[in-house]
Amino acid sequence: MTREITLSRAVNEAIAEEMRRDPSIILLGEDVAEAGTPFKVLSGLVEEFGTDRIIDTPISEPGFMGIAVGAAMTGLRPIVDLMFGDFLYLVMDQLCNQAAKTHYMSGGKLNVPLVLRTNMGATRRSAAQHSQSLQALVAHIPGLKVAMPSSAYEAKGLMKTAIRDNNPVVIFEDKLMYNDKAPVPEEEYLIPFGQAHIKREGRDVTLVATSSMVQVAEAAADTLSREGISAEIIDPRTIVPLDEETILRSVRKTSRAIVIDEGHQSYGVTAEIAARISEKAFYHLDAPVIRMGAMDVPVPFSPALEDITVPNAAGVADNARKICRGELIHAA
Amino acid sequence: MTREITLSRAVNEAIAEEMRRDPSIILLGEDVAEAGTPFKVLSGLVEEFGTDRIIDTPISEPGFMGIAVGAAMTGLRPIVDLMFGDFLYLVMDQLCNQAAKTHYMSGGKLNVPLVLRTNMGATRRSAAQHSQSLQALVAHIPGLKVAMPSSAYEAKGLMKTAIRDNNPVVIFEDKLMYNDKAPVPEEEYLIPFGQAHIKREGRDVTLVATSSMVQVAEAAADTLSREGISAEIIDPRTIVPLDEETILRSVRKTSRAIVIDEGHQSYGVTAEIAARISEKAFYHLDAPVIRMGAMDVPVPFSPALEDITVPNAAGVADNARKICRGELIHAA
Amino acid sequence: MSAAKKKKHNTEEYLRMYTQMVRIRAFEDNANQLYLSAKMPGLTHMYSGQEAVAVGICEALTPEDKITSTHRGHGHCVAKGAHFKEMFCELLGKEEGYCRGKGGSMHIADQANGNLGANAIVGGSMGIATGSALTAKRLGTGHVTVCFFGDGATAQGLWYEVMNMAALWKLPVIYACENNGYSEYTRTEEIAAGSLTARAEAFGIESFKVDGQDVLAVNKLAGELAARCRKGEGPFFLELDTYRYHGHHVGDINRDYYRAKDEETEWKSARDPITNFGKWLIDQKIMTADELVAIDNEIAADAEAAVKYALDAKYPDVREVDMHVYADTAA
Amino acid sequence: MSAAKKKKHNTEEYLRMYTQMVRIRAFEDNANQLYLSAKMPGLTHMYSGQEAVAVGICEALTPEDKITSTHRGHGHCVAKGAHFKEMFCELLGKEEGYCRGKGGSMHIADQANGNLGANAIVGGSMGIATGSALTAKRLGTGHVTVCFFGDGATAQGLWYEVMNMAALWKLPVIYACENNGYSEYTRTEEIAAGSLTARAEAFGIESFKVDGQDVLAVNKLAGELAARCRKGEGPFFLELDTYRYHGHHVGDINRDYYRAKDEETEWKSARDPITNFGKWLIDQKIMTADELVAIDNEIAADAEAAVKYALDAKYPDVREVDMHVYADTAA
Ligand SMILES: Cc1ncc(C[n+]2csc(CCOP(=O)(O)OP(=O)(O)O)c2C)c(N)n1
Ligand SMILES: Cc1ncc(C[n+]2csc(CCOP(=O)(O)OP(=O)(O)O)c2C)c(N)n1
Ligand SMILES: [Mg+2]
Ligand SMILES: [Mg+2]
Repeated sequence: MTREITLSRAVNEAIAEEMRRDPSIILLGEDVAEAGTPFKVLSGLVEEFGTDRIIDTPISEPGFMGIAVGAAMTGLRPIVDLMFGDFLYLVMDQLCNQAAKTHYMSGGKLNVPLVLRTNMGATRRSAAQHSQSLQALVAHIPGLKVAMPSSAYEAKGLMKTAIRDNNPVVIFEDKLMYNDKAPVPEEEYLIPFGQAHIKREGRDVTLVATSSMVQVAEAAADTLSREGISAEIIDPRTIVPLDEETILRSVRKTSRAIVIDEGHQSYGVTAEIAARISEKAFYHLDAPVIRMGAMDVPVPFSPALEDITVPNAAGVADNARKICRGELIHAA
Repeated sequence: MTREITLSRAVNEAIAEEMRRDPSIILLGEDVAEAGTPFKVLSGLVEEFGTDRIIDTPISEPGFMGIAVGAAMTGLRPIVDLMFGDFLYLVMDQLCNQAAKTHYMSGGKLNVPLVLRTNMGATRRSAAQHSQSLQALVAHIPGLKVAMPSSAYEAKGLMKTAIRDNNPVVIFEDKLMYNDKAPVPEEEYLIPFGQAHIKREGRDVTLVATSSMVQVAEAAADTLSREGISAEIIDPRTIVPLDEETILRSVRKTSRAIVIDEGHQSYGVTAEIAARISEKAFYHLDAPVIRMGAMDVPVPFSPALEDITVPNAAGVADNARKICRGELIHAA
Repeated sequence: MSAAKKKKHNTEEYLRMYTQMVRIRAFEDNANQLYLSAKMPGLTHMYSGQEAVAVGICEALTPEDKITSTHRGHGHCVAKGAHFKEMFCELLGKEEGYCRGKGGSMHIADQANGNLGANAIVGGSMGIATGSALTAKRLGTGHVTVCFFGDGATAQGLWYEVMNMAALWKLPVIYACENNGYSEYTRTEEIAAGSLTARAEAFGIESFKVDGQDVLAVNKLAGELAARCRKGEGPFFLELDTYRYHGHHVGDINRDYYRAKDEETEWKSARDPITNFGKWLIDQKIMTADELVAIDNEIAADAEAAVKYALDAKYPDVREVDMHVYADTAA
Repeated sequence: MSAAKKKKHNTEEYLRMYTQMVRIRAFEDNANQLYLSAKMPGLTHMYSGQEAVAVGICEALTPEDKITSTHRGHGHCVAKGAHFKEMFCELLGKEEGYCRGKGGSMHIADQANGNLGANAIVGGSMGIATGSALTAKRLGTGHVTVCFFGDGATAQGLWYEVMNMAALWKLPVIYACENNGYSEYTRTEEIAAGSLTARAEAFGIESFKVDGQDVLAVNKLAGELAARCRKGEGPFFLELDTYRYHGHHVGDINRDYYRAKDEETEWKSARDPITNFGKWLIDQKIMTADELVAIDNEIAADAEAAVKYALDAKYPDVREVDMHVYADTAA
């Protein structure tokens, strides 16, 4: 049987393995060295690779993001550690105006092989500036790839692929999943980008879910299966590139789809995936595609409010039941 | 007959009228005073309102955006002039972590009444960092409102409403439309947010188009009408709040929809609108909703390439013909 | 003012400063306890040890003057005049909190007393404070704005942008850097090249370094600078040497790997702002030891009562979740 | 080195500097002409007047040393070794351009000669340059990176962030501020408080002010600093006083409202870097006036030929539009 390790450990292993393999990889961010990040994900790396390669930075997100872009253009392969996904706003210029466009603007002559690892996820009582899930923002920008691991297994395999990719890649880890364990092989493996994972096969409804929403979908699927509804769960794993084919194949089979993502619903990830399904599996759909994103509100601090802002298993099961029973969700 | 003025003039008038009405309004940005902005949109304002209210800033987008947030929280009503929409990335933290969330995080006690006026639009040979249409990014963030005027008439009416709104509002002007004229009444008027405009009535297909894409849709509709296809054009005018009802009413009538926006297609504005139509007018649709955004590529400089990255009238007409004829656009 | 009156006046001021410092300490001790006993959601950053900074400065301000605060913001909030009850309610996510529970520790604001809010983005409030000063100048209110931030925040580019504009436009803003020697788990020397005061001076901003554990020194300087701001002589920069007693946040318990126990003991025993000011008050015969203990006890009781109240208070109704996303606009 | 050899050596260097400055001027004159005759798409920012900065610095660098450039980047590009043909092709959006026409004037890059690219975000390349220096340090290449930017760009917070890190990590980077007195239509005094050199010095960065119209002075200083960078003594800051002859961009023709004609005339007649250096070469008997004219003419002919070539060259195939969004990754 494969050993089980935490998502945190999986990320750590992926980075350590790649850094052993390729001396041009460096990692930089706040409190990444001795402290190993506040989430302790990187503990031990500085002991092995030293402070020349595991680099503590001042609290200068735009600055060290820019430095990473320049380092990537000239021969290093930097991993940028952005402590909270909410700080993405601070690095957007360097990420989207510089990193994402350099290869194209140079006519293919300059490369920017860098990884921006950051996190997402609410319900940690961290309030509006430490709880956002901003994957939609970067997914919109051509030139960036975007990975959203849903377990320790994906976290390791996607991180290794990201590090070897010659493009800027943004990886969102769910900060509530760092201690979640999953089977992770001892042997090396990589997970190719643009290949969705059929997490569970099913007949009646397709649940397309990203990151921790895969767990939510699984819990819903368990409930549904007890009621005789068979849900198929698709984890895109990367939203750019998006494995449209696997999603469409599933929906053509089940004729029903629910798309679940923890970013805000409006103008978010669920919109893109739902729109593609509605367009390209139009004649196979028995019911409208249902979108379940986070509520369009800043994340509230109060525990009484925060939990209801994100999709949960009961809500997914409920929606699945409704479309499977042919109930009109909206007076459409 | 109403006089015709340029979009540029309309914006200028709106700001001047509001500044005369309300002394708490200030405007700040780069080269806004004597120079009246590089696009000359604000010419004359500093002569009337002085440098205390029309304020030239250093090239410090995050800084003056932050200053505007603080000024708005304490009694002024700032208009921030962001010279190019591409610089939005630089102000995202102050706009999205601060301005957008302050009212909510303070439990409704602090307000941030500010307007961020900026622009969008490619085909000006300005290359990848001066041509982006980034409305989708801000539309995703709860707490912001987003307006996209499609003519001088809208530009004036929406700007006045934005200035009076007690929330942060982002207005995207199409920089290629500054010299386009439209009839604009001499009398004061405001255009309420969240009220789409039925630009043209039609039977066969609904074209939902934002900003300059309304012109594209009109050109397409002209062509189509000569072929006996009657297109209805809906201009949402604000994408947050979005007037879903008017759009759905139209689609329920025509049974077909094309959504056109100049932002990148993937994870963009067309996704949200198409997803909502597909979900909420599902049983009325005769064909999949077609999305036409800009290509998912950084905007190329070369004239030979740039023009083909954005939706055009021929393309819209083509797609409209196809769905009206019942051709399957995708092997769906 | 007669000498007697002046003495009376000063005594009142001293008492307020002492009281406010003790109130901050009491608030934090209770907040820490709430966390350790798992009664507080999330986590929070303790201000204990830095009391003389917030109190010395805020006592030099009027209620209409503004401050912006940080992730380590309880001290600023108390010092600017907030009440325990609404603060604890906020920390516990209750409806009666200053922000109806929506903000929590990192976003607590008290608009009525001029506190524009804590901020969970390091440096995030530097623009806001400067903008608040722009309002004061434009409307001629005579209000001063103090922007509190940590040594770590000086690494944020935003600061240099707004200092430049504040200097160009002569805005009534005081940038107050609480240099507690650390940002998270990193020593200031490791992340700050050169000199902080020189950075502000390079923009033509008059700068000062002061012992942040000495409430009287802080208060005196802050008073002078606030007055000069009101005369249009701002902006100013203030670097205050201080120390945080707890970890970076309440959960940062084992910190030997980045900070020596001895160093902590040294600051706590030799440089505690409350102990030292208390001693001074006794030395100067302004207060007796017993009087101070009475104050301490009363505040402790107040804090305890507020905690109890907050624990029992109700959460906001779930229907509040999508209220306050947008402010109403008069038609 | 014998005196004769040294003289010869210097003569070659002088000649290269003269030639490179004239090449920049010729390039810009042609680019301006292309714009005025509506043959160039978009708009562009002329470097004319600032030639001694780019040439003085780049002649102190090796081809492996790196530079980052700005929206006003043709001068840097030529100075770092680029060819007219590929440059004009790029400005005209042709396939044979340095960036296959995808970048244009504001994004022209010439990786082979160490030019990491122009940048249309003011200050946008400050991080890139610093990162390039990090690469040099980490890989021990001994390369220096020069970060060119304008006076206006000093208002971007990014600069302070990367200066701090460059200083902490002792990176081999030279920040070269071309102070041409204006950012767009605004005088530098109106947007820059205090002193630029003091701003860098506050981070412990050694700073220099130099006459940017004097190619020899610039070259000498740049040579010394590059050598010191290679020895691990970087970073450095350089403020170069200079002037742009044209408007902010080619379309900025009527500029009386922000800049006096007299001022322009004064700089052009008294401080032109090419004229003055040419005079010096003649005075020193290094070159004759005729020899210089011959050089000028040859370069003019080269430029004209390159323009003609570029005008006739073909555009990229439309199928290129979605190429180069992503780089390939070896499996
Ligand atoms: C933009 C940003 N980057 C990083 C963080 C994470 N963080 C929170 S507090 C902190 C250290 C701040 O240090 P300092 O400014 O000295 O304040 P102190 O905690 O010492 O009071 C960091 C890095 C953050 N909240 N915001
Ligand atoms: C972030 C950003 N803000 C504004 C602009 C618009 N802009 C282009 S050049 C320029 C002035 C730059 O001045 P300076 O740095 O002195 O360079 P110069 O043009 O004088 O060479 C401005 C404001 C921009 N391109 N990028
Ligand atoms: Mg600190
Ligand atoms: Mg300049």
